[in-house]
Amino acid sequence: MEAKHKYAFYLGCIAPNRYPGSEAAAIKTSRKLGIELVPLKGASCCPAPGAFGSIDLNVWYAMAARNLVLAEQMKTDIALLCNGCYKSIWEVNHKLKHNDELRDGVNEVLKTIDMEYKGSINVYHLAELLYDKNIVGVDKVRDSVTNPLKGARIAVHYGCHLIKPRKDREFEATEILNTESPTWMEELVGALGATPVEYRQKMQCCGAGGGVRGYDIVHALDIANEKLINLQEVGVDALTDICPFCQLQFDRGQIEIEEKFGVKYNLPVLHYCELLGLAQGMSPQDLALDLHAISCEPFLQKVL
Amino acid sequence: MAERKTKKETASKKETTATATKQAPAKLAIGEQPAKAKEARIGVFICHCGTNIAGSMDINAVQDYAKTIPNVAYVDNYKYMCSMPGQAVIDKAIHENKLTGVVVAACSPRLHEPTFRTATKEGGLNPFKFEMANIREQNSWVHMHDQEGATDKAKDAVRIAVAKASLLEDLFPKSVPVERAAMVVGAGVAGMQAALDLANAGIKTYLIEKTPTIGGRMSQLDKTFPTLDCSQCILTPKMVDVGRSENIELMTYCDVESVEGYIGNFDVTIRKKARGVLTPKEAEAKGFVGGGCNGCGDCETACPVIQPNTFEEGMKPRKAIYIQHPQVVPLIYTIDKESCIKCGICVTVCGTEKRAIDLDQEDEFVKVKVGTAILATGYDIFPIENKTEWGYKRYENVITSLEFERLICASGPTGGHMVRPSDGVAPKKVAFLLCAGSRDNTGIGKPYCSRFCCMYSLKHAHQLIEKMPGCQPYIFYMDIRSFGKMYEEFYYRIQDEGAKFIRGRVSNILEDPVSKNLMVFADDTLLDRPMKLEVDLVVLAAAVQPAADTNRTRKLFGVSCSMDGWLLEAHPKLNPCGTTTAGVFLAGACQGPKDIPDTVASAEGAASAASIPIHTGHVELEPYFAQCIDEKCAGCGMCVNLCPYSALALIEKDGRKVMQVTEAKCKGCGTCGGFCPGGAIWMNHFATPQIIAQIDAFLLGGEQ
Amino acid sequence: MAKIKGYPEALEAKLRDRYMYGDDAHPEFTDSVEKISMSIPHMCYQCGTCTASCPSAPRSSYRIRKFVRRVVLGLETEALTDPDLWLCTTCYSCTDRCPRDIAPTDVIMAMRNLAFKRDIIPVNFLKTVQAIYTTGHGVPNNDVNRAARVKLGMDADPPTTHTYKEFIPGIQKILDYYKLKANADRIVKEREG
Amino acid sequence: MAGHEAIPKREEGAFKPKIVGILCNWCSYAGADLAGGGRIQYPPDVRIVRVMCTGRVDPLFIMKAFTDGADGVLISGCHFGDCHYLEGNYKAAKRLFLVKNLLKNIGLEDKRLRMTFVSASEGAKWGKVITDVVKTVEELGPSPLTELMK
Repeated sequence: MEAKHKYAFYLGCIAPNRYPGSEAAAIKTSRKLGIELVPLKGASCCPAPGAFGSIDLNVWYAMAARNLVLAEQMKTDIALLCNGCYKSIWEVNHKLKHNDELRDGVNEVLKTIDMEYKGSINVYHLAELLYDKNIVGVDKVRDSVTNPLKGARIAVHYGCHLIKPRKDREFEATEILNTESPTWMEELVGALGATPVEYRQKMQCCGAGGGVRGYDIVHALDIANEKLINLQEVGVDALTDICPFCQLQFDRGQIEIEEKFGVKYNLPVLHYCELLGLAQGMSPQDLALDLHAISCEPFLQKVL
Repeated sequence: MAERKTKKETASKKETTATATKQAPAKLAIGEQPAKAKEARIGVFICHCGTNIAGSMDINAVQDYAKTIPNVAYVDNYKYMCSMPGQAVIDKAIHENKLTGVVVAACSPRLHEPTFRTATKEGGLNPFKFEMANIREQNSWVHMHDQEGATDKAKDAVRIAVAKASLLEDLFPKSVPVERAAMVVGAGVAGMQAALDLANAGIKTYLIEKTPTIGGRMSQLDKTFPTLDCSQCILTPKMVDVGRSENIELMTYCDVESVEGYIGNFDVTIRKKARGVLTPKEAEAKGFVGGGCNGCGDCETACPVIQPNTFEEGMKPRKAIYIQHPQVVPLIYTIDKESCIKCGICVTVCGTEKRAIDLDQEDEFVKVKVGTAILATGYDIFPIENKTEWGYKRYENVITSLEFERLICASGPTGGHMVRPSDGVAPKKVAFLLCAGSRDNTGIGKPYCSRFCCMYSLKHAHQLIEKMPGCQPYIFYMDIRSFGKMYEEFYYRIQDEGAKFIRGRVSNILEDPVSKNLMVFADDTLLDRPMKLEVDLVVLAAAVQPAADTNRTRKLFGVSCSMDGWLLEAHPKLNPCGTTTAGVFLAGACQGPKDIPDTVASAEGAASAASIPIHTGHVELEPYFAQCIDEKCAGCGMCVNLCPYSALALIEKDGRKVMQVTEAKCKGCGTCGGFCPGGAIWMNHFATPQIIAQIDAFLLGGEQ
Repeated sequence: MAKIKGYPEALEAKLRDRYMYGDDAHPEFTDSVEKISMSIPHMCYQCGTCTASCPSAPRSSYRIRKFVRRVVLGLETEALTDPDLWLCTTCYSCTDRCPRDIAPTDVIMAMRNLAFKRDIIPVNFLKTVQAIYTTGHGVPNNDVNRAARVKLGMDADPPTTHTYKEFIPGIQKILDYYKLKANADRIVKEREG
Repeated sequence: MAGHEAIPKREEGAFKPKIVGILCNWCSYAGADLAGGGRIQYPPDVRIVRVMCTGRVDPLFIMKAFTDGADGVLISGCHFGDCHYLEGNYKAAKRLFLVKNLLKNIGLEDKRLRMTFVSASEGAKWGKVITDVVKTVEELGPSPLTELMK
C-alpha cells in the first residue's frame, strides 16, 4: 500500500547511533501502515533538553529551531521516535509559534547561518501517529501484524517528555493527554497479539533525564531499579518504550545496576517500533537486537 | 437598584397616567440646544473622598476649570460630599444661587446617586435634576500614577455631566402596588428558612423544589459541625413546619418555566413535572374521595425496576417508583419516567381505594403572581474525577465527603456502619484530602476556597475516632480554615482526640491491585520529607460549584453571576442578599459556598429584604420609561417588535397611527429609542438630546 | 547568606549563623528566574505537591518545594550553590500536578541557567556540548554501531550531520554565538586540567 | 499581577486618542466600578457615557461621536444571554455590525468602533479591554474625519 502520509524522519542520536534496529524498524513498519518517512538530512542532536536546557535555554531554542528549519525547507512535518527529541523539537516549535519575542531572538541567531524559522510545520511522535485513528490507528496496526506476539507479557514504559506536562500538550487523540493512568500504549501492545501488563508506579520516570544519568548515575539507576523491582513483581517477558533514552537507561542500566547494586533482572527492553517490526515479521537480525545489552533471546523464543 | 432608591426618596408622587406621551417641550431636533439649556444654572460639587480622589488628581485645577464651563453657576469642593455637612453644602448652594441642576463629581452613581438625589431634593429641586460624574472608581483609583491624565479626565467628566444636567427634566417615580405573595426557588435549608420567615410574617409564599422532596443537601448530612447535632434531627422539624405552614404553598418536583413582569408584579410560570402519583388533593380533584398516595410503599415493594438512589449518592438501590428517604416531605411517591417500564404492577397494588398512580400523567403548567422572589438553588459537588491524580471513580476506595456522610449516617446505605466500598470491611486508616479541587488554578479545579470542607473533614475525623476505636484519621491540609464561632475550638478538640494533621497536599494516589489499599503520596512540608502512606480509605473534600440548573434559573430572573457561576449580589458587603434585579434576592450557597449557619443567616436576611416591598405595599419604579413624541412618530411600528416586554403598541390617534407605551410594562432599556429612525421615542433621563449633548461636550467643548 | 562569626574553621562550620536576614534576599533573582522560566514561582503556596510527585525526592535531600521557596524569597546563592539543584530528572510530574499552575521543572531549569552563568555546572553537561560541537550529536556514532548499521543494509552513518558534515559549521556558529564551546572548554579545563 | 503595574507614560506631545465609551449600567459600568475597587490601572483616554442598556445606543450617537472628531468609540455591555433586559445587547451588536459597514464606506477604519462584553464581575477584564482599545486606536492614529470636518 502506498504512503498516504509523508514525514521528515527526525532521528536524534541514540536511535541511529546505539539502537539502529529501531530506526530500521520505524521506516519499514510505518511504510506498511501508509506512512513514508523521508530522511531529514543534516539534522543534529535535538539538542538534549536536559543538558542544553540546563545550560542555556536560548541555545536550546536556537539549536532545535535549526532542525525545525531543515524540515520547513522540505515543507514537511516532522515525525520522530524519541520522547527527549519530542520535548526539544515539538516544544520549541510550539514555543516559537506562540512567542514572538522568542522567535525574533532565535531568528537573530539563525540569520548568522542564513536560516529563518517560520513556524510552518508541525511535529509528531511516531507512537502518536500510530495511535491516532485519523493517521493509522490501533486497528490498522493489528491488521498489519503477520506474526502475533502471542503469549508474551509486555509492560509499557511511557516515559515523560511526550505527554508531560499535559497542559501544554496538544494531541488529536485525546487519550494521550491522560498522564495519570493512560492505556493507549497498552492498546498498541495488545494489537500486536501480546498481553499488556499493568504494574506499580507505571508512570514514574526512568531516572535518566535532566542530565542526572551523567551527573549522579547511582541516583539515576536507583530510580530505574525501583521500576524494575515493580516490573519483576508482576512478571513480564519484556518492557517496551517509545524513547531510546529510556531504553538505554533500562537496557544498559541493568548491566550498571548489576555492577553497582548486585541485582540481576535480565529483562529485555524493546522500543515499540522493534516490537512492531517483529510482529510484522521482521527477523531479530533485521532489528539488530543483538546490540541490546540485555539479551532478547528468552523473549524471542516465546514469540517466534 | 430601584427599590434602594425609593427607600431613600420621598419625592412628591404625582400619579402618572397609564400611558405616556411626550408633549411639545421635547420637540427638539437631535443635537439642537433646547431653550431651557441656555438658562440652566448648574452647581458643581467636587468631592475629595479624603485622599481617594484628591490623592491622584489636582482638585483645584478641576474646580477652576469647572468655573469656565457654560451654564455653571456655582462650584465648590468638600472633603466628603456624602457627609451631612457635605450635603448641606449642596442644599445651601441651590438656594443661594438659584441652581436648576446639580452635578457631584465623586464616586460611582451606583454607590451614592440616591444620597445626592435626596440632597438635591432637600435643596428644593426635583431629585432627577441631579447628575453624577464618576471621578473615583473610573478615574482616581484606576489612574493612580497619572496625575495629569486623571485631572484631564476629571475635567471632561465634569463637563460631560454638566452638559447632561443642563438638559435634565423633572421626573416623578411611578408607584406600583406590590403583590402580597413571594416565591422561593429551592427548598434546601436556605429556601425552607426563607419560606418559613416569609410565611410567619404573614406572606403567602410559593416554595419551588425541583426534586420530589424538600431538605436539600443538609438532609444528606449525618452530623453538623461544631455542635455535632444530628443534621436530620434539627432539619426535620423545619421540614415538617414547611409542610404544615398555612402560608407556604409547597411545590415539589417543579421547575420555574418562565418569569415575566417586574418588582411587585412577577408573573411566574411553573412546570409541575408529571410525578405519576396523585396527592390526596389531586385525587380528590379527580373525584377519588379519600384517594391519593398515603406513602404506604406497597408500590415500591412491588416495582421490578431497580435504579441507583441519587440521595444515597448511588450507593443504595431504589425502585422506579420511589421516595428518596423515610423522612421525605411531602410523603408522596414519585415515578422516575426514564426507568419506568409501565408494567402497571404498582397500579394494581395501589388498589382501587387510593387509585394514586397515573402512569400517563403529563407535565402541567401553573401561573402564579408574586411581588418578590428569592433564589436558593444551592450547590453541587464538583466532578472530582476530573482531577485524575486522585483516581476517584478509578479506585473503589476513594470516595467524596458526601459519600462519607451517607456511609457514616445511621439512615444511610450501610445503616451507619462505616465500611469501605471495595470489600465492606471497616477501615483502620483513613486519609482526608482537603482542598480537593479547591484553590486550584489549573483550570481543571476551582480557584476559590469551598469554605466548609476544613470543618466537615474535622467532623469526619471525629466521627471515625468516636465510632470506631483504633481507626486513625490522617488529615492532609494546606491551611485549616476554622474561622467560625467555636470552630477553632473544634479544631483543638479533634487534634486532641488524636487525628493526625499532615501539612501537605496529596500529589497522587495509587491503588494496590490486590488489597485495594491506597498509597497516598504527599510532602510533609513541616517535616520536609516526602511521605508514602498506605491507607484503607481516602475521602476527598471535593470542591463545590453552583447547582446544575443555576444558570438557567438565574437567567429567567435576570440575575447576573460571577466568573465561577455563583450568583452575583447587588453589593458584596452592603447588599449581599439583593441582586441587580429589583425584587429578586439570594439566599444560601447559590451566592457562594456557605456553611449551615451562614446559609440560614443569609436566608433570613433575604426573607426580610424580600418582605419589605410586600409590607410597604407599593414600590416606586425608576421613571426611566419610554415615551412617544407623536409629532415625530411615523407609525412604522418597527419599534413594537423590538420591545422584549411588549410594552409598545400602535394606536389610532387623530386619524393617524402612532406608537403608544404602556408604562407599567416598560422597563426603560431604551432598545426602542436606540432604533427609532424618526427619533420619535423619548427615553426619560437618557433622552437622545441629553446623550448627544454629553458626546458633544466631551469632543467639541473643553480646552482644545 | 549567614554572617561569619570569625571562629576557627571547624567551629565556624558547626556554629554557623543560621538566621535568615532580610539582606539575604535578592528580588532581582526572583525576577530573572520568572523571566527565564516563563513561569510564576512567586505564586507558590508551598503545598508540596511537587516534592510529593518527585522521583528524586525520596532518594535524596533534593526538595523542589524548597527551591521554589528560595526563588520566592530571592535566596540566590543558597539556591544556586546547592548541589541538589542538579538532581531534577525533568520528568515534569510536578508541573503536571501543580495546583498553582506553576512549572517547577522550568523554574529549576531557569536556576540551572543562572548557575551556569556563575560557572556552576556539572562537567557531564559540558561534555555533551563538546560532543555536539564536533559531531553534531550528543551521543555520536561508533564503529560497533557502524558495522551493525551496514549489516542492516543502512549506511554506516545516519543521514544526519554524521553524513552531511557540511552542516556542522552552522551548528558551531550557533554555539559560538553564545560562546558556549569556549566556556565549556574553559570550565572543563579548570576542573580536569 | 497584570493590570497592577503603572501604565507607561506617553512621552511629551504624543498622540492622545479621544475615545467615547458608552456603557450599560448593569454589567460593563459595574465592571468598570469593580476595576476601580481592585485598583486595576489602565490608560485614562476613554470618557464614559452611561446608559441603562447597550440597546439604547442609537447609531446616530456613534456617527455623531466620529463627526465630532472621536478617534474611537467603545460600546460595552453584558455578555449575550446576560442582558438585564434580556436581549438589548443582541440588538445593539446587530446594529453595530451595520454601523461598522457604514464606517468602512465613508473610509473610516471599522477597528475604531469596538463592542465588548464585560460583566459586573470582570474588573480585571475591563482593565484589559480599555488598555487594548486604547492601543488599537493609538496604532490607527488620529481619525481622518477630524481633518475633514475642519
